[in-house]
Amino acid sequence: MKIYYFAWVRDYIGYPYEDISCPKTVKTIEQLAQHLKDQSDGHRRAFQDLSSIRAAKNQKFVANDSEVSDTDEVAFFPPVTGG
Amino acid sequence: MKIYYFAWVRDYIGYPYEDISCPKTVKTIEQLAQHLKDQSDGHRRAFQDLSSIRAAKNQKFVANDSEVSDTDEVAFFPPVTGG
Amino acid sequence: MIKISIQNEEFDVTAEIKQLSSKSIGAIATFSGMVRDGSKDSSLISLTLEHYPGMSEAALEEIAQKAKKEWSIDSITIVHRVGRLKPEEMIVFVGCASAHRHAAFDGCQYIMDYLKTDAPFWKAEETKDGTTWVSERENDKAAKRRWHLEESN
Amino acid sequence: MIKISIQNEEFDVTAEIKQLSSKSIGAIATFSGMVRDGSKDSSLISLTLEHYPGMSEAALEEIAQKAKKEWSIDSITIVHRVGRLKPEEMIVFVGCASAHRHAAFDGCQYIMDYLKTDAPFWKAEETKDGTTWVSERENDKAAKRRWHLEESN
Repeated sequence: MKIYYFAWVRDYIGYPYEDISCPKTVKTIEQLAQHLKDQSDGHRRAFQDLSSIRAAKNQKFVANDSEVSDTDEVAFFPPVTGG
Repeated sequence: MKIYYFAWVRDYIGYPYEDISCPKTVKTIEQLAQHLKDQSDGHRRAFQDLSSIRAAKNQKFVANDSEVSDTDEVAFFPPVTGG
Repeated sequence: MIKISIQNEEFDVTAEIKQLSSKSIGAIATFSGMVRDGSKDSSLISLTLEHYPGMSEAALEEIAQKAKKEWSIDSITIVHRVGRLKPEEMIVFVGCASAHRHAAFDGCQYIMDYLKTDAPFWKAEETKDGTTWVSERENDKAAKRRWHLEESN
Repeated sequence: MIKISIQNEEFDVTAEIKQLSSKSIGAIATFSGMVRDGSKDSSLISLTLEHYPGMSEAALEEIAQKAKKEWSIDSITIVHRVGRLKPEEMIVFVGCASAHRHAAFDGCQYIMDYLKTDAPFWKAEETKDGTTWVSERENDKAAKRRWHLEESN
């Protein structure tokens, strides 16, 4: 699964992109975040408070309970602050 | 009294400005318009329907019953259509 | 800062926006009104804008002052062109600069609504059939009244 | 016509407005958002804008399409800059062209309100004390909700 990070989520994790294979127990965005949280100290800090993180699946904003599969492009980032 | 005309009011009257001495019976904008109406055929056409004319006294919009005196600058024109 | 200009010449919108800008400005809302050919047969040749010199500048200044008082606006520019203009040429430009965008938008709209009813300008349309003075629009009177309603709420 | 551009380069607002113009256009409303130093001690050095390439273009396109559907708008231009910008530089430009001014104003405001909450851009502020990511503003969420209310009326 292709995963992108932006803004401070990327700063904590240390890189903007990773391609991972998820265990079959990971079926939603929230489960994916919980799984990623254990990958490193950086991931732990990035995913510490899930309420402060937003997610996109295949470049559309999605809710935490949205289903994900290995062919999806997923992104995690803070609430947007453009304009 | 200095009197200015704009847009089709001026077109009917034929000139943009006149300086006139009013009879003492002319005390309001409406009385002034009625007085001017008799000056020429052009004036008559211009002041035919007073409801379609607006007035300014000393460069401020005023109502028909506003008082006027010989030292005022008065203007008659159609409703504005700028912008 | 309030800048009012009534002129025949074209002007540069980018330069006007730059002038409105400063360190405390986060938002600039602008409005540009163009000569539009609203006829069915595209027969508009030109639009001639006439004004009441002296009163027109004072009227625009007063409208801008009211907008500054009503919202948190730093700078306002109003440019109104007069004389003979061709289709697609700019007639009027209003720019409002503020720290925040809603004040800039509201101020700009307020100025346009009042300008349409309270500033002494008149338009004459030239087509192949001759020149006729444009009539006042009921819509414009209604647009201005809307602000009165909000004030009394 | 809808034009979306995400770029680091500066651009010419006058040229953008000219592009929006055509014979059927009477009104162009624009919004320009600038880098504003909101700090008390004028300590902002730069703002860095990051985006999610691909998704950001699609998000702006979708917002513009919705605005065109909601109001009678002929043309929309959205330019959003990314990368490192200095105080007073332009971050975002939105232009809406319509036959009439209220559609142009409403469309422009709607696009800005949705852009603030639905387009994947992030700002980081650089001061002498370091660089920090800007937090989301509750105001912006409220500004967007306002349109939902109007839709359900």
